[in-house]
Amino acid sequence: MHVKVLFFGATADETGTTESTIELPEGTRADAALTEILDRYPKLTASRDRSSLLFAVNQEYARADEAVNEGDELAVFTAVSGG
Amino acid sequence: MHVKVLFFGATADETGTTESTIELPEGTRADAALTEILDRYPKLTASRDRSSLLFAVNQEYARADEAVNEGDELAVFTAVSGG
Amino acid sequence: MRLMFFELTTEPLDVGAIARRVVPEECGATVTLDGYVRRFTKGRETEHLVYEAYEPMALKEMDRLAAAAKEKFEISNVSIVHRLGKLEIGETSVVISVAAPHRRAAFEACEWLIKELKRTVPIWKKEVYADGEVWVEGE
Amino acid sequence: MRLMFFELTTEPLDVGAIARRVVPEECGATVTLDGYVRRFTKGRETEHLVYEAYEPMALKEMDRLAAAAKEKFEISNVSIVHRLGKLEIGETSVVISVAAPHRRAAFEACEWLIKELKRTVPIWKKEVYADGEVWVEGE
Repeated sequence: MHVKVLFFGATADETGTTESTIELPEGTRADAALTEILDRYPKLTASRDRSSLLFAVNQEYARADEAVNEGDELAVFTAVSGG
Repeated sequence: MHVKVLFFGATADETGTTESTIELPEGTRADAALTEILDRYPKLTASRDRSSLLFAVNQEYARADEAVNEGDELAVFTAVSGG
Repeated sequence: MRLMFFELTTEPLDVGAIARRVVPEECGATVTLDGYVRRFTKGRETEHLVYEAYEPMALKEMDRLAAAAKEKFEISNVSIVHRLGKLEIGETSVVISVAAPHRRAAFEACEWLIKELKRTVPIWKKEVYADGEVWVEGE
Repeated sequence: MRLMFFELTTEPLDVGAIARRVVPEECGATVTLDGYVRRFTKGRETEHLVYEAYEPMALKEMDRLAAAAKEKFEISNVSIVHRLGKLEIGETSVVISVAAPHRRAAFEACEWLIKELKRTVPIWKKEVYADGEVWVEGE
């Protein structure tokens, strides 16, 4: 299946893109989807721990075991700094 | 000695004046000055206790034993309701 | 930059401009309390309000409160403006704006200042109804 | 009257107008948090800031936070506006305004909302210095 992956701010700079489409095996869970994204973009964890990245599926913070489906909108970003 | 007495809002309505000059014996303390004012304007305590009135000498809340001097500016008013 | 502003005015209040005045370069947040005229008080409909102040004493009290707030809380600047005269429903009667390096102190100081203003600053509110009017006595 | 306002905008923010929007007839007070661009962060001089958001998710999160605040606190209305794009020193970046029948709840809810906004709403700040720039990572 194919999903869209969005990057913002620091993660957009590090991946060199704000939006990418990737292929994942059917039945992939959020945690495994993030692993796949981090494998593809090693700069994201070059200078920070994976645990400091935030991961959203369809515009909501994702639980690790959440199902990811065809056409979903994923997003990987650093701890927010608005305000 | 002579002092000026100011009234505001409800106390101005009740006394029918916003400013009055009264004579007090030399050495009068704040508490006695207020007694004198209330004797002169009985409407001020017609529908409320004396303790609910506030009393200022020279634009500061007065202590009961505070000295009052010639030319001082006294003020009698109800609990404030700004905001 | 002046650190404290106190004002009594019969002109309409611009909340944003008042908040902006207290912003120093080292601060990141301003907390502003904006009080305004309610249409209903205890179920009775207000036509308009009139505020009156013992002006010189009110300004002294506001100054004293702001100085006390600076002692109690880690804040930089304070602005307190109260409107006087006739106010229509929905108009702003009081604005208290506090700037601080950390927002916790700004929230605490702003809340303390409005509580104390309502307790000690000599300003009175007259509520005018369709069929009468009353000077409100504080608690 | 709409009860909740959430907005992301590249236009300058008018704090007073934002506070005014959340005023219902039964409420007597609004508490407003106004955050703005500091010149100095940890001693380093900022030239300007750039804010970026994951816009649809940020609006959803703001909506979720306001709904949670209405559950937790006795408040009537909430307005949350965050500016995006380039901001000069001293410009307002965020305004959170809360109206409530009793001011205590407005203070509590406003403070809770800014804390949660800084923790969960997907907006990022880039600090631009004379000699470089950095995306700020939250805590």
